[in-house]
Amino acid sequence: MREITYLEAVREALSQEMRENEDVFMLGEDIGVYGGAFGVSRGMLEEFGSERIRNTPISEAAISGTAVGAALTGMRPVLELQFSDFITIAMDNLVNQAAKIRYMYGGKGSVPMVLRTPSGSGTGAAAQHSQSLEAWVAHVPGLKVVQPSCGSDAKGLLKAAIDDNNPVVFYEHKTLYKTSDHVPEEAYSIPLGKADIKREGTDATIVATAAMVPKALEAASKLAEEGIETEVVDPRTLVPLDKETIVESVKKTGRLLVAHEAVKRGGFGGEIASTIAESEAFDFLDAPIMRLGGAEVPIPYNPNLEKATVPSVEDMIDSVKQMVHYDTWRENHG
Amino acid sequence: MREITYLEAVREALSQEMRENEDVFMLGEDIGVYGGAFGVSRGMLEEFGSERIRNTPISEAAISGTAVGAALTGMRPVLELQFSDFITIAMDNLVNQAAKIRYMYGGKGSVPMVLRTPSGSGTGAAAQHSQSLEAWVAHVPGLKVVQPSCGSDAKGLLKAAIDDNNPVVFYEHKTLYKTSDHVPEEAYSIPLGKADIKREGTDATIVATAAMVPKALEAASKLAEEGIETEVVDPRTLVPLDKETIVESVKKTGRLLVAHEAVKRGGFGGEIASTIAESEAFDFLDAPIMRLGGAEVPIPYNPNLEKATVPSVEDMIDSVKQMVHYDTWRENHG
Amino acid sequence: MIQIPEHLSKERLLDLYEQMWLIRYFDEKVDEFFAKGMIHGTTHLAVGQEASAVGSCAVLKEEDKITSTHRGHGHCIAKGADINKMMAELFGRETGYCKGKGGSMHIADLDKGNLGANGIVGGGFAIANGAGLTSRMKDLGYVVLCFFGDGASNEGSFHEALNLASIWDLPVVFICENNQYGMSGPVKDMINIEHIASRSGSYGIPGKVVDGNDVFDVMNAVGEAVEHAREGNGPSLVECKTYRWKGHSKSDAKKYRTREEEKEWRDKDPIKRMKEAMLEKEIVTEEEVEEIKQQAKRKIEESVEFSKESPEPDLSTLLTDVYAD
Amino acid sequence: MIQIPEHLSKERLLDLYEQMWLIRYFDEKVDEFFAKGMIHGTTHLAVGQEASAVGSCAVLKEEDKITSTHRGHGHCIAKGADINKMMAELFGRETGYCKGKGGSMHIADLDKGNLGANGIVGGGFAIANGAGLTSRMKDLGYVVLCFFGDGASNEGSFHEALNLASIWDLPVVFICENNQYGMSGPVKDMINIEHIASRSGSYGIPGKVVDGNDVFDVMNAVGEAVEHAREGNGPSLVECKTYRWKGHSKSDAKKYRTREEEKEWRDKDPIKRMKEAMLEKEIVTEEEVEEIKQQAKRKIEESVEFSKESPEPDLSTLLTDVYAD
Ligand SMILES: Cc1ncc(C[n+]2csc(CCOP(=O)(O)OP(=O)(O)O)c2C)c(N)n1
Ligand SMILES: Cc1ncc(C[n+]2csc(CCOP(=O)(O)OP(=O)(O)O)c2C)c(N)n1
Ligand SMILES: [Mg+2]
Ligand SMILES: [Mg+2]
Repeated sequence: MREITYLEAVREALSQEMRENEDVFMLGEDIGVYGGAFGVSRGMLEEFGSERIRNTPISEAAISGTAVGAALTGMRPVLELQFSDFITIAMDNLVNQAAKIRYMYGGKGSVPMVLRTPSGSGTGAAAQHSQSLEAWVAHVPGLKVVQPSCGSDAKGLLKAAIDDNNPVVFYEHKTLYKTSDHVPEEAYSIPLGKADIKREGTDATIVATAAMVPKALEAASKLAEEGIETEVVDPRTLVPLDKETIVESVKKTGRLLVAHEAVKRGGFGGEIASTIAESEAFDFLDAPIMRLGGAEVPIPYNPNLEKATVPSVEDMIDSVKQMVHYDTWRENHG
Repeated sequence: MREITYLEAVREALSQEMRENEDVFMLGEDIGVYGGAFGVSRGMLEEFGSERIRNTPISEAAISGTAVGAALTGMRPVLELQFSDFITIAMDNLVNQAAKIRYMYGGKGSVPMVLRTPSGSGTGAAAQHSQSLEAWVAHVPGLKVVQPSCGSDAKGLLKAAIDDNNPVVFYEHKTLYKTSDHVPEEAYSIPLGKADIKREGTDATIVATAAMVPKALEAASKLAEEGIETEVVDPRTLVPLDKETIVESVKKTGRLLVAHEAVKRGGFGGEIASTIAESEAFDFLDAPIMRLGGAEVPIPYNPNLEKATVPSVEDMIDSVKQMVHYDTWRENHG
Repeated sequence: MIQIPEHLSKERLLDLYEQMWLIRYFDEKVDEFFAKGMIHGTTHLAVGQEASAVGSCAVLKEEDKITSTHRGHGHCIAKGADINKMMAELFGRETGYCKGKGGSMHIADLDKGNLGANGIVGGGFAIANGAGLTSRMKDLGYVVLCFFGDGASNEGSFHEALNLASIWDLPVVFICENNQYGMSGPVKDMINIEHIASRSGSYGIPGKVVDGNDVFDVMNAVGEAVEHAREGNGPSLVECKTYRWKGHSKSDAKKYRTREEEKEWRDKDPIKRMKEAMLEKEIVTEEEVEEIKQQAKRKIEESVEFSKESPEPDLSTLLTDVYAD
Repeated sequence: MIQIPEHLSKERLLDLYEQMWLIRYFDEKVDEFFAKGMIHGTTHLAVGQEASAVGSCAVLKEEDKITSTHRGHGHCIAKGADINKMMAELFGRETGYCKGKGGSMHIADLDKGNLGANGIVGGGFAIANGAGLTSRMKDLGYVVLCFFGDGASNEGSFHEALNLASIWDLPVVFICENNQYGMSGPVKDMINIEHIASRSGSYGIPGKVVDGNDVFDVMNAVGEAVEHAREGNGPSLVECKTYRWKGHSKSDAKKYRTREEEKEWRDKDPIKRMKEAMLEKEIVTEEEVEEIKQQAKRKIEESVEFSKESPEPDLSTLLTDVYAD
């Protein structure tokens, strides 16, 4: 099967949906002739025209609210925010309007919109352009939250997100845009709420999201060299969360490491760890659940500092080893 | 000692600080002659005048940013947002500006501002006026987060918040405003980052925040009637979090229930539960850590439905009993 | 004396007149129940502001849409809502518009084109744009009225939405109900220009000031703006100068304004003015208008009966309606 | 031909002229390093826009303040920054303004009254208000210049802040550097009126359009606005029409504009125009201006040396500076 980049996969999903469904359109800053800040929509203006690839003013409150209103009245808008950090300005429309309308209205109306936005650090864009704020939206009933870790997932999940009748926040990780994998050409859908086991293993489970998935896979192969078989589970969507797959994995391995790039304090890792600890998997745990997350700092500019804010492959290896050798470790440290 | 209400305690702290320190001033919608949406600043315009009790237009983005700019240049603004749900509109100034300025500027400048805002459900104000969104801000490095559960704490914590050189989000729970307790008349400070053990116990620990604290105390006294001694710990501040006090409590009791009103999914309870699970307290646990949080719904209007979204005293009692009888419980359910 | 447009039939006039009374009685009833503690939460009453809601919606077709505000009962009634379902919603009953989940600030009537009240000041601006965009993209020909207050015009969402509507020529009419105050903030302290309508100048769109207590003046101005929009010429801004008679919400000592000012505005009662104009022109008799008034009153009372008899929502509904299938 | 104000001494003129060259060379150097991959992240260059920064800051006193934007190197230099520390920051070095933690979009120089660049479009409006409020409340007498782009004028923060500044009479001058485009969005498609300065009408404050490539025109207009503010008369809006020569940020094919348009604007080079005016009036000689230019170039080159020699920040600094004591 052909390989294309994550960025191309996103564009392909968008284009196929737009060909398929007249109600789907895109709006966002510089998505027209510029092709979007990261180039995702490059060429789409030419194919779909300026009515469906709507270049907007720099007005995140207006464009997010316009998406809500359009969705409520029968369209399927796909909104691009140039950096996920700017969700701060769209927050009211997302949280107080989009997420709540159906419930507030007693089950009438729906808001089938997708907010696509690049997140994460690693490009030197510093504190206001590098955050991973998915925990905020995952905390809000009424929203769904997607974080694809590879192009083939991104393509199928984006179709599912656009076809979904609820507001979906779709995070594209900046550093993944250029990664490639095998992506089927035809349109396909990956259901929201279905985790993927990216690698099977028996000794420990790493639940990793977005850019942490390739790192977890690297950690797993290094650990395998030392005879430790790590299972890597990618939830793919935080909401809905595929608890079952994670529980089953932990029941098998007895050890759980949760790794995300977002700041550890208050990150969604706490939710995953606690959910599993509250589940039937608790009795299968051979070591405490561990979490890796971003350092408790705004993302710094200097590349070395920037890199140090995010969990590394080595951090993952160390954590897994610590869990695997928990009893010995406890004797030495306890 | 005299008893005053939580609301009066907040007002007293504000007034005392404003008398003490010329740089402290308040801004917000309708805080002048109206006295604020909940009446906190009633009478303060008369004492301090309209330059220091600044009534603003309905412009949450402007007033939050103005607070940031004033703080950065030497004032100590105290901003009131009428409902904590409107933080959605102030989010950019809080998160992308206030929280990050010092770090982005390499340790220069500081933003000593307090954002006071009423949160929580229980007043029939429905979906857009009843949320508990403290998990969002607790996830953001650079912010501090306070949630007082009684007037005497509110007074001391507010002084500490205003004296702090960092941006502090100070949540006042609407349903606590009318509660009373013994509040010293003179000004005093309760350090941010110091939990309070509201009741001692040996069999289980409940970590409860804001309006969950009185409920936890009620649950504890009912449990005591059945011979179960519950320790109730109120962290008072989520950031900084007094991990030590919680760890010590759990080491003593062996059981931990975390209860907050905020939606359980992605709430700060996951952070607290995971932090304790990762700590030395893990080995002392006699039962899995449990969490109680708000239902995964926007807050409904109908009073019965509204009530049902929030953990109840009975829920707490049930959870503690389940933990205390974990082994038996597991046999029956497992 | 206010001017009655020629083209309005007696029947239509009485219909509008009844709407005004329905709004007034509805909100006075709600006021009473709040005072008695019979409904909980909070509410914002439009007593005194009936003409801007009725006059604006009077020029709409059934398929046209509106976005409303926290002070939304009037808009809702004027757009043809079922009064029983409205009242039942305030009582938090299962038969209410939102099955008791929304309350006063979240009543919507999508079938009638009411896209909903909104508890967020300024929350409706961009939603109205979105609905207008749908109309344009699907060529549905409908127009959207976006109601908002003087206070809301200081929200950033106002600015962003009017700019966007202008450059995209969206069929949206922005209707400012300038009742002189936000919650307590006097518009004259909060805005440094005389007319909010002048803000249209920032977006290159028409702006017009009307006597918001003259239902026909409102109809004329909004009617023109709606035609302008329907013909594809884009948005307009219409400012209706009016006044709320009651406090901002259920608890308000109204310290920010004088009793004289209140009286001046009460003298400009939009219902009385409409009645007098109709009587003066001898279109209707005293008896006819009195009958309409009584009929409105009865409808409100019936809605109260309906609400009281309606069941509370079952607790099992708590978790439903969060996500659409 | 542009007009040189009488009151400016030769020394002052040459100082301003040097600032213009410093900005141009600084940003051209940065451009080069980005192209070579020697600095990471992103950057926004002000080449072609030097006059609005220099002309605006030229009328300030030392204690006056500015808020800047993502395209902030020019403002920073014009407000008296240390070039070495600026360049070192772009290199991410410990000696940089932010110890390498901020980068291009977050350089601030609080000692010199530069309250900081800002990566959030429209992020500076309200911060400027806050600084202006401090000036008023503490009676410090300083004025704040708030720089922003044409694109930023469509953010809600623009509207809210200008309204607030107006009703509170804050000593803030809002300076729009209208370089005709946001990232790619042409101002003529994004705003339905000719001059952004006209938006002042929504707030009852003065609004003025100037030739942003004429450093003296900028000085005159901003000078007036600053005096207006300093005398307690509140804010103004000044729009400088200008153009950025480079792409929006490091990667930009500039497909949204024509090469002819670019050339037209290059012909209005603000540096060349200033030079020609000074030569014409025989205030300076060709040699003198050439010497200033070379001097600016040398300073930039020195800053590069300084930066290259500066150490990277220690990893131990990662966790410091989050909270103030
Ligand atoms: C974003 C937001 N800010 C503040 C409030 C609180 N609030 C509710 S109504 C109101 C006053 C609104 O004034 P205006 O827009 O003039 O409408 P009016 O109430 O006069 O009809 C305020 C401040 C809110 N609901 N939403
Ligand atoms: C809130 C926000 N939205 C979008 C962006 C992305 N962005 C950075 S600069 C820019 C264009 C800004 O245009 P303008 O205000 O005219 O300034 P210019 O770049 O032309 O100097 C955009 C869209 C941002 N940084 N912040
Ligand atoms: Mg009003
Ligand atoms: Mg621009």
